[in-house]
Order: sequence, then C-alpha cells, then structure tokens
Amino acid sequence: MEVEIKIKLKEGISDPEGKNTKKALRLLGFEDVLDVHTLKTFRIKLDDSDEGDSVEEAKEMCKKLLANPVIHDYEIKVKK
Amino acid sequence: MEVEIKIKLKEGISDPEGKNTKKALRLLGFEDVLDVHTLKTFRIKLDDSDEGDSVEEAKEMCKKLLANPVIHDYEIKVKK
Amino acid sequence: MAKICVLRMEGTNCEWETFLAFKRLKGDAEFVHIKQILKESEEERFLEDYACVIIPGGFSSGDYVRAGAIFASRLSKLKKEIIEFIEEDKLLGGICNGFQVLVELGVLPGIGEALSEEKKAVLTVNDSNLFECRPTLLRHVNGGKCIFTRRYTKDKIVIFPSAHAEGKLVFGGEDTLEKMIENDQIVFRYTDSKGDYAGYPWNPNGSTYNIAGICNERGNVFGLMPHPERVFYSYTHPDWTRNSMGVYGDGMPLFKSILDYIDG
Amino acid sequence: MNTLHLVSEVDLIGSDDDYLRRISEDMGLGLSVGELKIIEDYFKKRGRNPTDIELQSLAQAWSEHCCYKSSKTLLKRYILIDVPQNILMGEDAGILEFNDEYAYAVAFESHNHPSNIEPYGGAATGIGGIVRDVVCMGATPVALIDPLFFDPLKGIKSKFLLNGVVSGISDYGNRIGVPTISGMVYFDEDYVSNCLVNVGCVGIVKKSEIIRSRAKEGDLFILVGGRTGRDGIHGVTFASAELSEKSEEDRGAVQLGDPITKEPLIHACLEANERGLLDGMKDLGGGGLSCVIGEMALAGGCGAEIELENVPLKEEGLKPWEILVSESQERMMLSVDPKNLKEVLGIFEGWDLLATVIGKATKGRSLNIRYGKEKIYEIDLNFLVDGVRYNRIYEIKNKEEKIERFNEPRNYEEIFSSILSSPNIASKESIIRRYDHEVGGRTVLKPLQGEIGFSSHGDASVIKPLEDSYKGLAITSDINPSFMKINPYKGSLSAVDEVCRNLVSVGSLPHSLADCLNFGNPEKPLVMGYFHESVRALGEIARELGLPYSSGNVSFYNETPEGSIPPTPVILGVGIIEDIRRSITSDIKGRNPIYLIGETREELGGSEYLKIIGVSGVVPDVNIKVLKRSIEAILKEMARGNIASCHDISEGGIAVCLAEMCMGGNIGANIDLSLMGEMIANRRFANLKISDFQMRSDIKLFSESNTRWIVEVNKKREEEFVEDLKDQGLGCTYLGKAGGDGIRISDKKKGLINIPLDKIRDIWGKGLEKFLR
Ligand SMILES: Nc1ncnc2c1ncn2[C@@H]1O[C@H](COP(=O)(O)OP(=O)(O)O)[C@@H](O)[C@H]1O
Ligand SMILES: [Mg+2]
Repeated sequence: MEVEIKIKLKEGISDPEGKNTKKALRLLGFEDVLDVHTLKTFRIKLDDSDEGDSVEEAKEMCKKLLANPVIHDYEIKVKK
Repeated sequence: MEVEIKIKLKEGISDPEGKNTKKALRLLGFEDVLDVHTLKTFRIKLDDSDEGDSVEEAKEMCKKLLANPVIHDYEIKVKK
Repeated sequence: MAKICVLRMEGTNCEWETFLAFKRLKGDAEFVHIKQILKESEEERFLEDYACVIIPGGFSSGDYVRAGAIFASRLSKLKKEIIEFIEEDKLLGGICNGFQVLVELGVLPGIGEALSEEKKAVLTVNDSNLFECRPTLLRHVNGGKCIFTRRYTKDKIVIFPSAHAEGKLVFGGEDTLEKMIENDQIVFRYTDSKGDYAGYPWNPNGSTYNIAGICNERGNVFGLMPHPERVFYSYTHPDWTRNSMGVYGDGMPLFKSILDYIDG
Repeated sequence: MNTLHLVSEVDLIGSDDDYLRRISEDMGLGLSVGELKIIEDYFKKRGRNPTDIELQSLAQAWSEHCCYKSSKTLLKRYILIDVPQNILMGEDAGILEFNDEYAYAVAFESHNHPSNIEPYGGAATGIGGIVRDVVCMGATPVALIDPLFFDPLKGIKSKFLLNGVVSGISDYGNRIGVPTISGMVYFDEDYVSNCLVNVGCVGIVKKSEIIRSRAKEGDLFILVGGRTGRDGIHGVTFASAELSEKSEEDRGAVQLGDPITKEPLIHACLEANERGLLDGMKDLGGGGLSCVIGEMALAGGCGAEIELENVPLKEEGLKPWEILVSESQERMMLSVDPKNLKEVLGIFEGWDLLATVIGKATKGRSLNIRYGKEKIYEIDLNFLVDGVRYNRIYEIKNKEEKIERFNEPRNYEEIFSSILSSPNIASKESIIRRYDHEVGGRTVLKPLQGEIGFSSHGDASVIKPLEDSYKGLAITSDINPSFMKINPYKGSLSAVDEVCRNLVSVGSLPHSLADCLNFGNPEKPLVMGYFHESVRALGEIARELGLPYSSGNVSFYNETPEGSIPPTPVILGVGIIEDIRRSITSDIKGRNPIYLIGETREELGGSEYLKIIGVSGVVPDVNIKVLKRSIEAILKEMARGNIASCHDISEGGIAVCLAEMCMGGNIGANIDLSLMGEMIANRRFANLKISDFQMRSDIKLFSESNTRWIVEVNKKREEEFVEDLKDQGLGCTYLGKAGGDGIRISDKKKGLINIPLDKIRDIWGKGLEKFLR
C-alpha cells in the first residue's frame, strides 16, 4: 500500500522557489506564466495495513516530521 | 488555467532524499515504512489558452528548465 | 568543571570548530553522537551530565525534508529530559543548523513553556531561494536576558559570517514577535555597514524583523543563524587585513559568556 | 547455487575482427580490436575463453581513464621527471611536506563527461570522488577547488549546464562540510556542449598517519559506505569516448551522489586510520571493485580473492559483472588485519554506516572471484592493472601569431566598460557565494576580499590547516584558454606563470602544482600535438622553478560532433605562507602610492581587449628567470612590511586589475600611465630622464603580458621599496595614488578614463547576472 503526502505552503506564505521558477520561465519565453507554486510530495510504501490506520499514520508523520504547521498544509491520499 | 507538473526521479536513479527520509521515519517508530520517494510538483497558472497548447507548453518547460530527461520523468495535468 | 556536549549526527559539519572554540577557552567539551544520547549505541551518554549542549551547524541528514527537521524529530524522543534540562536553567544553544533544530524541536521561541508540542516558528527558505555564504553584520540588541551573549554590550555591532539556505525566521501566531520583543528575547539583528536595518543582502534571507538570533523566555535556550565559531580569532574575519584588531575575533565572547555561566 | 545463467563465456578465441568489434559494442566495452586480440591471446594461453565478467573488468581497467594509455608516454617524458624531494608520495593524491609533523595532500580531476549529461549529479559526484582521493591517503580534506568552463551561455542548454553544475557543487560540497575556496569560471564558444568541470581537493595529514593503497597477505577487504547498484556502470569507458546524441541514453553512467552518506564516511575512515587499524585504504571511483582490489593487491605484492555475493546491493537482480564494475558512489575499500576487524566494524556501526568483509588478500599474484560456490574470474594482476600503452601520433602545427594593426579607441570608457562586463571578467560573486568557503573555520583569505559589502576578487585563498601552527596554504587554479587556442606552448607557460603570480600576491611561496589536462580526441594527431606542446611547456617551466606536479589527471575525448574544446590544461597551485597573519589581500587599504611591477609588452593575442574589437595579436610569453626573481623580490618586500595590497595582472590587463583593487577597498585611484615603458625604477627616485617610448595607451592599459603585479606600497616605505626593486633589476613603475571615489586614468595629460567606483561596481557586478537562472 502507498500513501501520498503532499506538503504545500499555506496561503500567504512566500514561496521563493515558485517565484524564482516563474521568473526563469518568463525569461525563457513562457510569457503567459502568471504564477508558479511548488509543493513537495512524499510517496511512502507501507507494509500492508488498513486504510484507516494509514491515514492516521500519515498524519502523525506530518506532525512529527514532514510538515511545519507555521507554513505548511498537507493532503493525504491512500493508494492501494 | 493551471497546469500541474510532477517531476520525479526515474526508476533506478538513487534518491538520497527518499532514502534519508525513510531512515528518519523508521527511527521515529514508523516501522512499517518500506520505501519513500520524493517528487516535486509545480503548479503553474497560465494566461488563458487552450488545453492542447498548454500540455505542449508544459512539456517545453520540462525540457528547458524543470526536468532533466536523463534522470527525471514527468507527468502533466491540466486543470481548468 | 562543567561539561559541554557538542551534539552531532550525520551531516553535522561545524562541530570541529565549535568544539575548538570551547577548548581554546579551556572549556570541557566533548563530541556526542545523537545515537549515544538516544541509547542506540553502546557508548551511552546522558543529557543530565552536561551543563551546556550545543548543536553545531551543518546539514544534519542532508537537510532533507526541512533543515533541522530530522534531527529535531529524533531528539523529540527525549522530550522529558530536554524539558527538565531547560527548567534546570542549563544552557541549550544552536548555531545555524542547530538553530533550525531548536525551532523544529519547539524549544524556540520558547514562550510560556520550555517545549511546545506545536511548532511556533520556522526557519524557511531564503528569499533568494539559494544557499548563500556571506559576511553579515549583526547588532546585539539583547538587554541582558540571553545568557549566551552577556559579554557583548547592548548595541554592539559584530561580524559573524552566514552560510545557509534556510535562514528566514517566520513566526506562527500574530503577536509572537511583539511578545518576543517585550520579553527581551531578540538577541541579534542584521544591519548594514552604517548600522541601519536594511534589506538584502545585509539581511541575507529575508528574516522577519531582521532577526538573526533569539533566545527563549528564560534566556537559556539560544539559536543563531550566522557562525560565531568561524570568527573566534581575528584572522578569520572577512576584513581583517584592512581593519586591524586584536587577537580575538567577534565570536570569542559568545563562548566566553557560556563558560562564565556554567563554570560560575 | 547455479550461477550458469549469471555468468556467460564470451567466444573470443579464433573470432574475426568484425566479431570482436561487435562484442566490444554489444557489451559496451570500449575496447579496440587490437586490445581484444591481446586479451584473446592471454586466454588462449590458458586454454579457455574469458567470462563476461572478466572481459568487463579488463575493459574497465584498460580504459583511457584508468590506465592513461594515450598520455602515459608523454607525461613520463615531460611532467613526471626529476621529482623533487618534497613530494613524499604519489597515489590517488600527491603528498607533500607541510612541516616536520604534517604533510598536505592534493588531488585534481575532471568530471566532464557526466557533467554534460547530468550537470547537477555529475558535478556533485565529481566533488565526492576527489574528496575520496584525499581521504584514502588518510588526510582530512580542508579545501575544494572548482575550475569550470562553459560556452558563453547564449543557448538555454548552457544556462542549464552552468546552473546545474554550480548547484551540484554547492549542494554536495556544502553538505560534506569542506569549503570550496577557489576556482575559476571561464566562457568560450568552443565549450559548446562540452562544458568542463574540474575539481580539486587539498587535505592535511600527519606524516605518521599517511596510508597507502595496498593490502598485505592475510588482510581482509572491507567494503564501507554506500551500497552497490546499477548506477555508474560503464562510467570510465563512457568518459573515454566522445559524447554523442546517444550519450544521453547512457544513464547508467549518471549518478546523483549522497553527501549524507559521505560526510560520516569521511569521519569513520579517518578515525579507523588514526587508530592505526588499517593496512590500506583506497577509494572506489572510476573503475569498480576489481580495479581497486587489483591495485591494492598488486601494490602489496599479493593476490586477492573476492566473494562477490557478500557485496551489499541497492536492488536485487544485479549480474555479477554489474556488481564488479559498478561505480556506485560513496564507497571505500579498506584492507584490515583480521585482528582489527571487530574494532573497525565498531567504528562504522557508530557512524551508522555499512561495513562488509568481501574478500581477502592471498598468496600469489592473481585476482580470483567467486559468486556463491562458483569461481567466475581468474586473471593475473599484472595483466589486469598494467593495461596497454600507445605512442599516439602527434602533429605540431604552430599557428602564426600575426599582429593586426588597429586604431586606438576614441572612447576608452566604452571599451573599459565592455571588458568589465564581459563574462570572463565580471564578478563571480553570484557563484562564489553559493559555496560555503568558510566551513571548518580555517579560511583566512576568502575568494572575495575587501570591505564588507564591497568585496572583490582575490588572487588566491589561504587556509590555516592546523590548530597549533600559523603556517598556511595558499590555493589557486588557472588557465587562459584563449591563449591556448592560439599557442598551446605559451599558453601553458602562462598558466604556470599566473598560478605563481596569484600565490605570490597573497604572500605565499609557490610550493607545488597539480595539473588537470583536458583535451579533445587523442587519436587525432593535431589534438595530440596540442597535448605534446602543452606538457612540454608545463614540464619545462616547473622544472626551472623547482616546482613538482604532485598529482594530475588527463581527460581526453572532450569532443562532440560540433567540435573539440580548446586545449585546457588547468593548473592548480599551492603556496606556503609561514605566518598567515602576514597574508596580503588585493583590496586597496588607504591613500598610498601604487606601483606596477613587471614589464608590459605589446602582447594582446587572446586578450579580452582584442576579443572585443575582433583582431589578432601575439600571445604573452614568459621569461622564467624574471618570474623567479620577481617572486623572490615581491615576497621580500612583503616580509619587510612594504606592501599594503597586491593583485596580479591577468585578463583585462592593468585596467581591470586596478578596478578590482579599488572596488574591494572602496577607494578610488588617480593613475597616470606616462612612466610606463621604462624598464628601470621610477624617475622620482632614480633621477632618470624619461626616454620617449612608443607604446600606445590602449596597449599599456589592456595588454596581458605575464609576470606583472600591481602593488599598493605603504607610504612610509616607498623609497625603500623602489630601491629594493631597482637592486633586483626588476621593472617597477610608479602609476599614481589611491584616493577619491572614482578611477581616473590618464596618459601624459590625456584623460582616458574617469568613472565613479559605484558605476564600475555596477557594470562589473552585473556582468554575469544575465547568464544565471
Ligand atoms: N567557481 C569558483 N569557485 C570558487 N571560487 C571561484 C570560482 N571562480 C572564481 N573564484 C574565485 O574568485 C576569485 C577571482 O577569480 P579569477 O578572476 O579567476 O582570479 P584570477 O584571475 O586571479 O585567477 C578567485 O579568488 C577565485 O578563486
Ligand atoms: Mg589573479
């Protein structure tokens, strides 16, 4: 089983990587680029356990390590 | 319109970030973690243009800046 | 003599110069690997045996996930011991990556409680989106609360070099900054060569309120982005060939302040 | 266990040329038919065909990259002769005397091919490899050096390359905690699709702890660090051929590197060595397990046996030959007496690192490999390691260096501005600052020097490697590819001259050199001719100066269908400074007199000036005797405290040199060139007449003649300084005085340049910006 955890920046938190990427894309001639946001995804393979558990477990992972609530939101998806 | 571009390491290319995250998760007690892969997502807002074009455009962006075909695969999704 | 622990794990890479800074002042410092205090190793070490723990700079665990996050999450197994350590008014300091660890661990900003379950701040990606190595000028703005900087007079301007990719301090909670100012928890702020608060590159990362270093409410937990250990002697100052100074550099008094306190 | 399907026999014996060629291609061996015939012969005598694993391992050991088959002859003839006594040893890194107790280690290599395919990973693993070379001598790495060469970034591809390479070096070097203190960034059209990434590392080691790359009979081979995977397969054969469209598919050769395995690996290896537990240590770089074990056994006068099944893998299903030739990063090989095994394993366990016994050193002189119970490999070590050697045909064709006449510019400021903003001259700050150049707390002089917020280029960086000694190492690297394109002989002399100039500028005595020789396809006689002329010059000048080449590397086949790179022999120089507290920086310190040391000639061939106006000229020559005397004289003046700042004159001539000095000090200068051209010391003190001389102002300002410096002389010591230099018979010309907030240059009353410093800084500072990101 696999859980996919997306870590993204909260609304209003600046995203230097997005900003820089936007600048670079526009310089490269992609002038219709209005905005770029970046986010990081962790795809985590788990030993077989049931879905309920794995969402909870993923939440724990975010709390303990993967996200910092001051700047991050996260989304969790479970794939079988 | 928004395109979402996911950049991930190709099969067989070692992923130190995934490896180190896995080790950390396991040490934190998430012992059922078998494997971790990381990928980066760019959410790019484009000035209105039609769908066909924007997939092509996103491909160009990958080729020119966001990915290196030698080590990366990418997925493109268009959202309206 | 009180013992100092220089705590490291894979990727910590400023431990040697940090250790030397204490040694040169006859401090009793030793290296401890995180495995040792987590009892994952045969050569165990105990937090309570130290008067001061310093987490040096580097890229612990490659800064993967987020700078300092993995180190902090591993340390969080010792929450109870860490809280005790802080409440006994012992010293816990972090330089650069160490600062990131302390913030992720929840012991900084450290308002109201020694360690907060929920993170109250973050050291996030520099505005430039780049790792940058540059000399920075800092004003010591602390009114005396911070034990680590008692040897600096208020408003003294020092040169400590910076070298990081994630040094922009951002607080959670509207009034955190105000409280920190009120509590005298701001320790160093970036300035320009005239002593004014200016933007990039004088503030190398876009940090809130030009903050380079802070302490907790008790003044015994301290984090700082730039590197005082790199300017222990004057000859590693970035401009020593033009502005002559004595033997010691701007960083020395910081380590001296620590020893003043722990050795009484 | 049945290994039949894992190892196959290759039908060499009695095959015809076509078939041999096909074998080489199908198996990705990169061996020529002639080479395969030698191998065929070897096995015929043993009455059997080789296995695929044997053939793969020979291909690797015999690659250009591993055995220097095209360059060995010339290197032996010119560079590796008369090795002075201060070289203590030369293996993966050269070891030189530092003081009674300590030595320093230098390694210098190219990582060009991988960096062109995957710039980020290629450059990062380049750093990883060079650090291993130093660590495997028992030395602690204290400095990294990164000379880089790109095409002038008109295309998207080259921006991608530059950004990738710099990010790779920055991410890897910063993470392992070794400061990147020196390097260069050079742009020329001929590097299109062939960027060069050279990396150097300097380390420090107690003489008693220097360790060799060898094993003694009975030792165990312990593989430590990372796991072995399919990555890096055929890296060296790949590096020994021209790049082509198809190269992009050679993904196996590309790796990202894992600095966070490397960082503790450095500590653990050094700790095991310090405790005296190791008999030998060698890094696994280009050339996998068989090369490393083969060389360690051969050096120790024994044979070896490997249990291939014991090698820890990243993934399942690797064939034995893949395990053997894999170049997976972050691995080292230790040879350890069985009595020390437990303690060694304990150290690696403490750092959370893998350590696995995979074989032992045996009697005899062959390498034997087993997989499970099966014996799958047996080759004599001499045959494996010695490889082949060629005397490649070379053709020396000297281009005529003609002086084209051109008019004196009407607007000097315009020319000066375009030179300042050209990418080879412009500030490299945006790159330099992405490297931590201070981690370790040993960096005394940084690559950027001067007033905080205004710093400018220095000449060499200085490291204080030991806690208890003020002795220091100065480090620089140089080459001017524009000179090389016109005259490889003079270009190579100039590189050594510049290295010496840079080392002297900071107050250090040049002590040793290392060379990384980047060239095109050696099978082309003209390319071999450039190579010949270059090593001839490098050998000559070094011998006359008494400087050894402690280490080096040859990188051939830097070619694509689009063409070859300029001949690029990069020289890394190390100088010794007795007391780092006396080192000198390039930034102007006060309102002092400014002097030019050295003779300016009409040598503008390959200069930035002529490139801009598009005409040709003569490449600067070197008078080695004058260079020698100048080094002595300047160091003496510095020791007497007469010199406040010093900068050597290179690309862009006097004009650029002055500008950099002034920007760093944030102090301007008033300069008059009218005394230039006189060979003897300034008339203010020597009471000489100004003889009329013909040199035009633009030549004075922009000529790139070698062996020249600009110095700021302490006001009170001016007279002594001038007398001293006169005694030495060295050219020394009064240029003017520091002061003001602009650079003003005139020649006999004729004003040439008058630009405020802020503006100069702006032009120079932004020159590279458009190329980054
Ligand atoms: N890629 C680089 N990495 C580190 N330092 C660099 C790099 N490029 C240039 N530098 C440093 O910038 C300074 C100026 O470089 P350069 O103009 O090439 O010097 P020079 O002409 O004296 O050899 C030197 O200190 C050099 O080491
Ligand atoms: Mg120079």
